[in-house]
Amino acid sequence: MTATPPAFTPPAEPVPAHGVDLLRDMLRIRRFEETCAELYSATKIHGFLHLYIGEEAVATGTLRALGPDDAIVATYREHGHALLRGVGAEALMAEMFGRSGGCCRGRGGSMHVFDAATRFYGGNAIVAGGLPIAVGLALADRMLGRDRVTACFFGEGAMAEGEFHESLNLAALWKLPVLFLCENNHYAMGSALELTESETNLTLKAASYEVPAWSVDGMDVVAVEREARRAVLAIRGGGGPVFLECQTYRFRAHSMYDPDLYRDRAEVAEWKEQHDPIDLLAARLRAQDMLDDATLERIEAEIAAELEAAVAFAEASELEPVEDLARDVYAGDGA
Amino acid sequence: MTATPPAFTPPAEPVPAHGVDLLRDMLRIRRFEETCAELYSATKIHGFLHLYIGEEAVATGTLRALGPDDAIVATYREHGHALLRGVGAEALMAEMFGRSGGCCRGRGGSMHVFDAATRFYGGNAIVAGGLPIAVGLALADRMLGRDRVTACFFGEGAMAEGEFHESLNLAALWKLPVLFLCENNHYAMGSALELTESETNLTLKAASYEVPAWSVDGMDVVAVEREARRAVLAIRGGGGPVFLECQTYRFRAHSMYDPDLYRDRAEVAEWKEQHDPIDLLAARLRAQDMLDDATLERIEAEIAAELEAAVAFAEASELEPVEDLARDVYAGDGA
Amino acid sequence: MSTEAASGMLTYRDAVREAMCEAMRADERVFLMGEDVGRYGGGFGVSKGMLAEFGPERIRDTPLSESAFTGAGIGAALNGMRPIVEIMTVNFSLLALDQIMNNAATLRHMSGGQFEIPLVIRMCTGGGRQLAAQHSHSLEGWYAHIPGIKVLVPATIADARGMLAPALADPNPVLIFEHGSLYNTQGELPSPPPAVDIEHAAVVRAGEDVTLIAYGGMLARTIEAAELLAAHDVGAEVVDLRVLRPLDDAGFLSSARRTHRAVVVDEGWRSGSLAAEVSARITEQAFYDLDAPVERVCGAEVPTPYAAHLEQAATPQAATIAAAALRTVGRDG
Amino acid sequence: MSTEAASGMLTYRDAVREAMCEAMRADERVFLMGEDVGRYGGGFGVSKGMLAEFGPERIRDTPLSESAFTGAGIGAALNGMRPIVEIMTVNFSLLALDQIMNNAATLRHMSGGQFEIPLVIRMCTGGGRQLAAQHSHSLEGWYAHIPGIKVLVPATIADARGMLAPALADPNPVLIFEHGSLYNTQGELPSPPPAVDIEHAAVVRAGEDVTLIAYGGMLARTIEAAELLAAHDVGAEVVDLRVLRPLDDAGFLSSARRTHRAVVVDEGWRSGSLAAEVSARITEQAFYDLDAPVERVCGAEVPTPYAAHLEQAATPQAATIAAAALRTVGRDG
Ligand SMILES: Cc1ncc(C[n+]2csc(CCOP(=O)(O)OP(=O)(O)O)c2C)c(N)n1
Ligand SMILES: Cc1ncc(C[n+]2csc(CCOP(=O)(O)OP(=O)(O)O)c2C)c(N)n1
Ligand SMILES: [Mg+2]
Ligand SMILES: [Mg+2]
Repeated sequence: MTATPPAFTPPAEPVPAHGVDLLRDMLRIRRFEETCAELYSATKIHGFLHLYIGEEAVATGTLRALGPDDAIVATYREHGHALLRGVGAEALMAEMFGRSGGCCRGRGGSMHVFDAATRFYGGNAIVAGGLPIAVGLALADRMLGRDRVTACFFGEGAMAEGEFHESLNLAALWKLPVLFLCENNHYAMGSALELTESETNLTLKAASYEVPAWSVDGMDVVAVEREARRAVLAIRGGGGPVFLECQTYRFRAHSMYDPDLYRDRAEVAEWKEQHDPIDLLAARLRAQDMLDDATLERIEAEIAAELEAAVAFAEASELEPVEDLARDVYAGDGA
Repeated sequence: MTATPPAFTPPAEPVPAHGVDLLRDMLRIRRFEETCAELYSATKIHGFLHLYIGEEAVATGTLRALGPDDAIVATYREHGHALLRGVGAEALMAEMFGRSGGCCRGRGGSMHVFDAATRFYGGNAIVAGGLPIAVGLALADRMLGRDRVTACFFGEGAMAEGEFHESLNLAALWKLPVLFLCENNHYAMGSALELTESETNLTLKAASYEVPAWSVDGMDVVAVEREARRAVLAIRGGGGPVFLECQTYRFRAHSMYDPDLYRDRAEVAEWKEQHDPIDLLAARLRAQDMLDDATLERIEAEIAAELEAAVAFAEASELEPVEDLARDVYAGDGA
Repeated sequence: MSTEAASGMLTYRDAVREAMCEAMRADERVFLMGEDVGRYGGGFGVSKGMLAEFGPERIRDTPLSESAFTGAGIGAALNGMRPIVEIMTVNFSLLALDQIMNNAATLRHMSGGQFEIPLVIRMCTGGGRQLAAQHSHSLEGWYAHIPGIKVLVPATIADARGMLAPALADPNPVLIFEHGSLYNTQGELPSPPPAVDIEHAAVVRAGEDVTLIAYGGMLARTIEAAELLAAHDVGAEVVDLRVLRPLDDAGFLSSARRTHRAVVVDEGWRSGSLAAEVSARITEQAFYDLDAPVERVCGAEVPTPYAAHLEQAATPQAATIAAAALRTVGRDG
Repeated sequence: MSTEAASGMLTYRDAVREAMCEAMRADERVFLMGEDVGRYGGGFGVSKGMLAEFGPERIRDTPLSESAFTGAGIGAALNGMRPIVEIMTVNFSLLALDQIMNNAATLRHMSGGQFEIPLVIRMCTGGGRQLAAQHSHSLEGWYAHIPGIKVLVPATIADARGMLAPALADPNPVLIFEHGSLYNTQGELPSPPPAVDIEHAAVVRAGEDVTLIAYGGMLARTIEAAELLAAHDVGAEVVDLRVLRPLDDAGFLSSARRTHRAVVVDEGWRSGSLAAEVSARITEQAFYDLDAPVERVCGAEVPTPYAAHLEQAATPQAATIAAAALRTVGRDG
């Protein structure tokens, strides 16, 4: 077994008052993506599709720590982040369908979700390619005297890329308000972390830039939110960037193309059965009498309705006119 | 003052028996480069010319630790390394003159000295561009079961480039026999280290790859040789790469184009007066009765003769025929 | 081993894999290195099963670090090995471009001919699979600008199978671009597979009226266009460039001189495309033989959109190729 | 400020600096970022003195990390700033190419038009100074292949002074290539300096017999060639392309249609050069007006050698340009 589940102490703290909201957020991601997987098989969605199932606590906990003026830079595994950030399920689903009603009018697809209104800067399919952009967003905020944080998500695989290092150095040197969020799901496609990094303690790499860095159990949404808030507080205080590693696991294959032959079945099973962030939170909520069957059913029903509407919207959405092909290659020549 | 001279304890150890050889090596570099500077002013040498004056102890000490089968990858500041490695002063000088008698037949110039016979792989003018090549050279040696080390020189400025990190990770992950030699002269062109790295303790960066890393006073040639031997021994033992930081200082400007306005005069003066590696070694040799004026004069005379011959050779060397312009763009179509 | 030709169906993907396996069996110095070539079997499944046969030293998974592992390929080639570096897709090769242009392509000349760099770099290229703007580039023509490297574009099963061996035997760095939409195509090859050269363009269909010049992912639809043209009584000769650097001028000029008309098809963006180079060369060397201006049918100048209908509109199609050919013969189609 | 034209001599270097200073004084959002732009004054001295006036926040020295600071420029441009990123030389821009092609050029289209990226990237380009293979590339024509960016090549003091303002005002990423051999050239400019556009090619010398098309570092020697041709009684019209992307077709086509002959001059390697694109466009749009094939005079296909005589042989010279022009008029020179 290469990806050992987190060795964090079991959560002692009580689930906070908004615990059910956290559960709803995670469920929205999961059901959205399950629907996507079905629609992919039904050839409604095409191209590469990377699912976040299993990792929901990371986006859910971290995004709660951000305000509406903060910015987000994500990866190709970003449906969940976009959804929780406020990109509507309809616009998101229509994007996957390649329709004009999509948040990028069908030009981006699953890997390239953008939303200027919520300061959601993608959706980058070049591993580590978003990090320099996050640095620049934060630089602008600093130079313009704005009190904003840029949260930059990336996988642990991105940390082998030179751009990770260059970006950390720049952000640290200039004390920029960037929250570097490593979604360590232990694999980069088929490559386990210990086969791609000589030093697998990832926080040491951030520390070698004097960036405060720590890890959290990425399957415990309450802990993720708590640590993300700590990090954001430190950043808003002007202390420069923070690196937060969220240890997590993807329950599905890397993408819909991946037969997932490189992971031990037992390993996958253990993570799914014992570390599902939704199950874990639900159990804690029930134990604290914050959740009952009726509530859960209501939430599921609401989500199902939301998704049904999203799919209907996507199905009904028009294709972009072919004459608009070259639109928006340059600003100023738009239709 | 930004570049504080090394805080190493004063050398207690006696200079070893070959101390005069070390002095001669350093003097060869210095006189060669002083000659180059003159020839540049006399418009015999063109393009960019980066002098190593002040840093001679680094190449001198480290190259002593290598065997004839080992490989070297250097930077554009590599005349000294080439000279001591065995590229003749004549071929080296003719290269600077752009003549057919040059080690690269005039195609490389000052920044691109290569010599297959001594396994001298350049001469790279892209900062950090040589590091991946060094990794590959070592990889081949490992795969072919050869007991060889690849020594890779680079400036501290190169450590901000992504390629440095990617290369360290590869070498460490695969336990390759690479000696990473950081020539930390405290400036990358006009940029002092603390203005370009958030964490100026460079060994921490190597350590974040689990690469054994330490620093040495790069103005003390005896110490440099000792530490380089330690490093090479560890590498030959199969322990994987080592990172050795040599703290040094360039006494001249970055290149012949540089008016050197970014360094404090007092700082430069202090380094020159109190840390000149040649002066320091000469003083120790004299204190140990290993050097007298006559010996020094003889060495200087030998070097002067060598250089005179080199310049004469370069002057006399033919230009490559223009018809051969496209020669050696591809193997197999050579004249 | 029998010299008699048996035959068998295989995919383009299989052809590349077989070529690699053969090379690795024959020469200990050959190894494959890249992201996920081992346990995963390659981003596009090309190296599936090779780890089991050759082990992790020779089927070498790398971290995500295109610049370093490409540079490591250069270093290993300089030092006695015959590396095959796989860059998962051409889009990621931009991260390794400094190593390719400033080292692989340059070291030999810059050193006055002291070094050989028998390195092969393979990449998946091209669009057509709804992978959107960052995963759909066709940059092989762009790479062909760089002196010091060779650029191969196998468009057929035979070339996918046959080009690797001469590429590995070549003392120069060779880039091989495999079009992603070809991996699943099938074809038959005699056994042993025929040797191919990596110097010449090939006439893959004869015709008298117009020369259609294509390569890689566009070859099949160019042949399709030739068939559409046949229905219009226009005889189209189809040339597969096969090698983009150095270009085999004679390979397309003799045809263009004979038909007096040429259409160059290129999936890459039109401005600065390889098609522009081919067009310029035809003009330079066969101007007085031309009855019509050389036409180009290229990729639209947009970052490739995700939506299928837009991506299709951005890419040369058999119908647009045929229409261009009809223009050269003075007809509207 | 007087609107009357006074005049003053200045270098190309001064012109770029003045343009930057003016922009920074006028707009707080403009800042300069790159390696050694501050304390060192710029690798080629372009920003000398600017740190003193604008301070280290706005004249921002970066570590050696081309990809990150170029990407940071993109991010800053997305978020309200008007960054000028200086990449010391085009050779190092390869390290930032992923950011340029996959982000700067692409984000707008890929997001369905949601973002503007008012970013200017300046670089020094070209050879001619014996800097050898890794420091002498002419890649501006190559960059012009990329949709989503604009590519400017100021060849004159007026353009060096004038192009920055419209580039900064442009909501698209704009790359400006300054030829290293031009920095020390001198010229006179009225005060205030004339506004220039970044859309059109310019006819800089009139002539009837042949059109010489050039840009950047090759413009001066193309004009020299025109003078050589005058001595042969050949009237050469010289067109300065000025903008390599989007190319101003009309700017060179009308001249070529009139003279019926064209020579395209390009310091870049010949295969896949910008000159090929210009040649192809002339053929496509003015074929029936041509009396001779379009000629190209390009850089030799070698990594630039250090030795002066070899470098010179690798680069278009006035004499070789003139010889090509003479061929187009059917004379041997
Ligand atoms: C520069 C680059 N190289 C390779 C790829 C192909 N690729 C896509 S995702 C991926 C793995 C990334 O792993 P990680 O960063 O851990 O993110 P995860 O997919 O696990 O969320 C790879 C190799 C890419 N998209 N970009
Ligand atoms: C990739 C790259 N970027 C920029 C440059 C321009 N440049 C040449 S040397 C240099 C400084 C390098 O400093 P360092 O690595 O410390 O070496 P030193 O010159 O001090 O020996 C710079 C910025 C370059 N050659 N390569
Ligand atoms: Mg991962
Ligand atoms: Mg330095």
